[in-house]
Amino acid sequence: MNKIRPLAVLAAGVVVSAGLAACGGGDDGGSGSGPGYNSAIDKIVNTSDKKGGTLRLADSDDFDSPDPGNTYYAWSQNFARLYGRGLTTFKPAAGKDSLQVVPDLATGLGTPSDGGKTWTYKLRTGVQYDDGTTVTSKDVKYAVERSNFSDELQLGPKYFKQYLIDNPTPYKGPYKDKSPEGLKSIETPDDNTIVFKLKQAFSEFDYLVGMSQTIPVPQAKDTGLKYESAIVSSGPYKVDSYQRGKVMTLSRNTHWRQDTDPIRKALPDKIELQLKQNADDIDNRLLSGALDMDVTGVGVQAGTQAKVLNADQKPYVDNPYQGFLRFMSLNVNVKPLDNVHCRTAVQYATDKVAAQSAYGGPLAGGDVATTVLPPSVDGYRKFDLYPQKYQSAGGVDQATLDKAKQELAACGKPQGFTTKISARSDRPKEVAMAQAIQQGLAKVGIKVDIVQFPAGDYFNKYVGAPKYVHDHGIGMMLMAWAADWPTGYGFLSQITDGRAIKPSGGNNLAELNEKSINDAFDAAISNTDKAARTKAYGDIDEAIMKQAVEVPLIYAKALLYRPKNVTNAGITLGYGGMYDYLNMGVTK
Amino acid sequence: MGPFNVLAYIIRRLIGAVLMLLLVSLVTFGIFFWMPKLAGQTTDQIAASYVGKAPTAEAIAATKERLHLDQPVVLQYGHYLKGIVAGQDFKAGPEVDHCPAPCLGYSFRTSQPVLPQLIDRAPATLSLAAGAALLWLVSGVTIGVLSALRRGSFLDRAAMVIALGGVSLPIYFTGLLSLAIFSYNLKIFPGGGSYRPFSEDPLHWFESLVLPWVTLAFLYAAMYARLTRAGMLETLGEDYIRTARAKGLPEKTVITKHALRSSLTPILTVFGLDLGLLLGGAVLTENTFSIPGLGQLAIAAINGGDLPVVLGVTLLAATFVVLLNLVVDVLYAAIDPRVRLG
Amino acid sequence: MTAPIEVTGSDAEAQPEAVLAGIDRKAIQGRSLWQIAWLRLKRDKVALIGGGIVVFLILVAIFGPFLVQDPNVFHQNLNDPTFNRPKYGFWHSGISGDHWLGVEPSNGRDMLARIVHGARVSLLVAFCATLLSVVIGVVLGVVAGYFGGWVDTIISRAMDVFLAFPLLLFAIALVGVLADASVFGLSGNGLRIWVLMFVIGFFNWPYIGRIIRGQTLSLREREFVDAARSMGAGSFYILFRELLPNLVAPILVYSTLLIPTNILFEAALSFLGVGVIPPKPSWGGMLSQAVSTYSVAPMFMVIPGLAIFITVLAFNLFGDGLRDALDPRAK
Amino acid sequence: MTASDETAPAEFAERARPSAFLEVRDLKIHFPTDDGVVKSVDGLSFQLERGRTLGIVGESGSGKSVTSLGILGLHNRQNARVSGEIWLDGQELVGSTPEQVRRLRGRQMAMIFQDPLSSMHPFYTVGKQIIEAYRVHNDVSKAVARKHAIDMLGRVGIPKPDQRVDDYPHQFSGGMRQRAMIAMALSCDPELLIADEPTTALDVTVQAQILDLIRDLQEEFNSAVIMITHDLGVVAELSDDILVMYAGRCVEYAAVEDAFHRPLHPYTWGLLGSMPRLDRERSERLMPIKGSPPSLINVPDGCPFHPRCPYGELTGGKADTERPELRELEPGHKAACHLPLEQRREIWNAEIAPKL
Repeated sequence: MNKIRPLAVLAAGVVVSAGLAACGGGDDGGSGSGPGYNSAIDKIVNTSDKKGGTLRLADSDDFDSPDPGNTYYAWSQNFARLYGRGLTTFKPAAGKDSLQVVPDLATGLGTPSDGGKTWTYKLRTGVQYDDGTTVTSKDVKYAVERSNFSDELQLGPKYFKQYLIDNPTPYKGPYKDKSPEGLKSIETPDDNTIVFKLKQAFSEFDYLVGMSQTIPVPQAKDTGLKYESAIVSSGPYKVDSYQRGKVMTLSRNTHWRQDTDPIRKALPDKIELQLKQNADDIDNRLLSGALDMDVTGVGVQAGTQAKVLNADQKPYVDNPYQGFLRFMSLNVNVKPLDNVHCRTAVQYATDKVAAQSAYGGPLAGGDVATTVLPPSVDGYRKFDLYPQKYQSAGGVDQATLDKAKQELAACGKPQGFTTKISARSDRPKEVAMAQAIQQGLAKVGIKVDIVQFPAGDYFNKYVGAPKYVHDHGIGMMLMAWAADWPTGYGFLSQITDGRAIKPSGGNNLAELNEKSINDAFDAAISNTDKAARTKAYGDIDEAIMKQAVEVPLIYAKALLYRPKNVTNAGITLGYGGMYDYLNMGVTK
Repeated sequence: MGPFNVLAYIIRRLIGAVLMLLLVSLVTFGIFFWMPKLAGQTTDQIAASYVGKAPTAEAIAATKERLHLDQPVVLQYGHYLKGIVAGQDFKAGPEVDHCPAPCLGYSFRTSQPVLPQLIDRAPATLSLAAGAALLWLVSGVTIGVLSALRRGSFLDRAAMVIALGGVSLPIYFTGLLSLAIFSYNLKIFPGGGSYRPFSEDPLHWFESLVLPWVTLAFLYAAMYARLTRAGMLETLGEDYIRTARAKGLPEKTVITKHALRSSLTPILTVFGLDLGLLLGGAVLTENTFSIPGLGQLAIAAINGGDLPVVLGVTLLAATFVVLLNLVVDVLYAAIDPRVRLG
Repeated sequence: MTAPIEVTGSDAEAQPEAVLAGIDRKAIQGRSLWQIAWLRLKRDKVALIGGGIVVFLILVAIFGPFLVQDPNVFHQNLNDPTFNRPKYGFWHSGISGDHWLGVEPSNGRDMLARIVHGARVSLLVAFCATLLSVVIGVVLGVVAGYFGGWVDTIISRAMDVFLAFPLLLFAIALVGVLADASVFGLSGNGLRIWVLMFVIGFFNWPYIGRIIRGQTLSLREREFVDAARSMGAGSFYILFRELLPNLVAPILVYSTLLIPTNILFEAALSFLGVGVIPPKPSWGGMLSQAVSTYSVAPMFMVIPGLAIFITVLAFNLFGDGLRDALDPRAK
Repeated sequence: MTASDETAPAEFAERARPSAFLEVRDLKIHFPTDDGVVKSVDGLSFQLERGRTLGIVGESGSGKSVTSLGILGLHNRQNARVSGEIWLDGQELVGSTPEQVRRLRGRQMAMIFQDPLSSMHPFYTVGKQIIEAYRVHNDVSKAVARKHAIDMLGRVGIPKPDQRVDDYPHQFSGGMRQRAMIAMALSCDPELLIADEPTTALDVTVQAQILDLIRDLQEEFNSAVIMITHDLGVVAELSDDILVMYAGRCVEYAAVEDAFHRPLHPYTWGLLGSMPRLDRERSERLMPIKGSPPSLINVPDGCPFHPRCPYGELTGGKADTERPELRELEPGHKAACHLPLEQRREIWNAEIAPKL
């Protein structure tokens, strides 16, 4: 019932290995005239330049906000590019090509200076809003200010706030601070130039400005929280209406000009997004052709799975990695998991196959994971520090369990120990996963009690607040993670860098704070050599796994349905293994 | 009993209703703010729920101020009440948004005003509840009366067995079962979540509600058949029914004019209560059939700790109950001359 | 708020069928109420069957968990990983000699074991919640009915307020708020079960309270109460020695009929995700899992549904029979 | 109704047609229940002429009320077994269809019930209920019926009947309500009026008024009246004849004079003994009947009264085994007792009468 909402998907990896397609699961090509099972994973299918028609989309829920400055959902970032242009974006392509950052509102990628601490972008000339006014660099600056520094817009990421140099007196955002210069670390020497000044060298800044938060907002038109229903468009489509919980309709922005925009095709005349639709009904309509796309891109419902895997439908199905890792964090400050041997015992004894089944099996759930970085993320290196063997009847085999017991003995807990495992109460599959892990660990005497918290408060109030975790002795925490930008740094730093530990709302649930790892992150992000960075991420991954603080469970995958009517369908890994909406069109 | 008495009575009842709504909202407030504090949560922890993805200390402080969480619960409650009477201002960014009275506040999660959300969701619940109510009232009462009149017959026994079965079935089971059979296998009716507002597509509206109506009505019809039968049998045993027969009235007159009228009046009371409770959100039915009504809204709000929305729904629900009770009582007084409003 | 009418849903339902309509009641005089009730109950086959099932269910709840498999053991080899449903058995139920009621989709836990363990939770919560409702309802009902006046007004209005509350919503909110709390050294399921009992029991008392209040009102005017009062008996004595024994029959009947209501309440809370904490099985929880799988593994929905249905029906049948037999209005 | 009644040959009915206005022959009304067959009326016979009043007395549960309901056909048809004959003005009722009996109800035979509050529909005005009774048997307009209703209310002594006609039963006092009930019963000039404990629910002064009213009206309408009561005083006041019922049967039948002064059944003695008399010394005690009425499911063998009868032993065990027949011992005076007639007279004269 409850779909997984990508909390923070902005990216996935660069290396889409040959194994990826193979992992798609016995591609038999299917029958019928369709392009074939998994065909959109690494190439755009149904390519077309035919304009016209209405693209019909649906969502079982709603935006967090369609305001580009107040959204965190991956699909929303993907979708927002239809009515807004950020400085950069991901290349409209399928597979690994989609991870490439290309300029959008900017004429080229950023020019670093000052050793990577200053980034300069030039804007294209002649880009106009749907009211005919011209986009200026001040609007981009204003967009970043309002999205990162105001009290009102809280839903989006706050990376700019984290990395940009703050004013001498902390900047309070444009709603409170009405001074003309605003945030001094963003400079706009002229209407077509914008300069960002960072606290530290940051080689991957081009990815950051690819977020929807650089989509320009004219200050005069900003209405704060109400802007979501009066968005000013800089993209090929303008927002005709947005009714929360009901519908959003887009039509052509007559002031958008193809000559200013080399990456967009702008094919459909209209785009309609129905909100708060029933998930099963969305699937039925997709299959019947009454709908073109499930906009959230997290896969069909369990009940639909059997239908889409039938021979006649299978050619219209893709089974990509979603850029997520589902894993279990072991908190290093909760006894006895402060002892690496106890953590290692958990690594061996965790029944990952059961966890995989609980999450929907190899197709809807994903592949069993052994690394923190998923295969679709830049820096992924295949290794397995804690090899397990499974019995045919299910469960980890005795030899593996024996290894776990040895580790328990080394930890001084030969009889096992007791702790708690947390899961999000409104995510039944995660709760099922917790039960799978619970029964597996019981075999070596590790007794865990399941505690559940609502997803909305999971990080802010409970497992993301170290004090709460310590007070309640929650040693194991289930979570899912996808990168906020598509590199090893983007993926790993928030969950394993010691400086990402916060009193509340943190994602480093294990509270891993190893100086060597922290330093490795700093070294990597200031390194301008991309290949060197990629290697460093793999090393960091291994270093983390040696600490045994994260138990990787599955590399998430989903069964996506691609109706015949849709043209230019390709899986973008930039937004976590969903279809790229930038150039999607319809045959009728 | 003059019209002034009735008016005075209604006014008195309405004052009582307002008091009751105050109580309901106070309890809701208590559950959300007082209970967590009892359970050991700090104001910062409560506020952390509503901060967004970056709950820094300053963001939490700002949120506390924005949502008035830093004030004592009594003041917050006062603020809420003031909003209902005088409207409320909300800082939406560069400008201040004004929500006119009666203002039920803004969602903690989405920052949307609550009242439009309620108005948006109410038609779905109303469609569901009213349609089902009509169905169960007609079928339940008819079956109950027939059963009572043919007491001990095959019809009676069969109807009562089915009715007892009906009241023993959880709605989410019958709902799932009917979906599995009539929607998934036979494909006669659309599946769960296919609800469309009447204003958009009347035919689809009807189609999508048939299963929920029938499922919900089945449960209540079973209950009403039992109630009606019991009431009818009770009435048929009354002395005045014997008198009516002794007067030589035809049996039909005895049943329709004398027995039915008395036995249906208690049903009316129950009906008022049931319909009132349903209008406030048929939680289980809406959940099972994914109908975007008040019940679904409430569940989502509860799970999200979205107090203003929860308050809005509970107040609306309690209002429905109180108003329908009032209507029923006035009607009752109109039907039964022994009842005096007062 | 002044409600002129005292008939409520449960009051109206409470009206017993006029079993002996047309018969001079004195005809069967001479035997005590309990003897008559027992004689009638013995002849009521349907009620006896219901009672039999009730006894069986109670035995299952008490002893069943010792006889079945471990409800938390996974049998994933029985699962078809592509469709996440059991490989074997009709309708992909996984029913086999080893698993008489089949297995759960995806992880293959034994359904019989989960149903049996679920029965224990369901009945335990329902019984204790009923006990709580009955205690509160009887005490407040008797006090309101006996003392009348402002005491009655306050208690009656309290019942009105309870009846106007969207109870299910409050129950969910309450359970949610107490989700991670640790009270009296209880936490996890230990606490959750107590919370469930409390929430269900506390919200249901007005139904029985109203009935008892009504009965007390009429008993209060009866001669034996006057007699006791004239002999100088105190209120306490009259309440507990004179009134209460005469209320035993209705209390028994409505307690029996409240149990199935509470079973449904517990199942509804579990269905909505605020029941007992997994892996402890609950029937409502299984049904809510079945929402996503009923199209591929329908038996997973049917079995817990039937478990709830049969249990509730059995209690209703027995309760109805008991009511007919005791016929509180005949007194 | 049994099958044999419905298929009774016409000539039999012809031959059996009685001369009396009302004649009940061997009436049995049994109710099969889960607990056994309740023999509420078990072989009752009597006659009644126009203008005469028959008092039926007995304790609660002796079958008085069921008898009256049986005559009117108001017993529960679904669970009652009725046999015997009831002849009203030449028409047999037990074998008639429910519809035929219904047409007679209210018009030819009417009934006054014990509790006028519960016996009138609370939702309708008194006038409306009388009008309804009148119009069902008389094809007249509402206005005419209303006038008749006001007229009837006036005749039963309700002041300002034109105003009170629109009142609801609960707005009447107990006595007024019973008057209204009587007005309703008499609205169609019934030839047979059955009054079932008409005064029990009323206070004493009102009782007398109501009894007077019934007597006056009876004279006026020349109806036959059956007065059902457990109050011998009422019977003495109003009745010509008296029928004492015990356990669904008649144990003594006599003219009022005989019944009070020369009763021939120990049960009647008991009834007389338990009747308070104002003309006696207060110091003398009442003589209540020991024990309680028998279960109508398990009627004792032999004489049903024997477990409570102080003279049962004098029958030499006959009372325990053999059921005494109702025999005419004197002209118009019947009783069902095993004791020799002379012995009974002696006991009455020597032991009972002096104490009354």
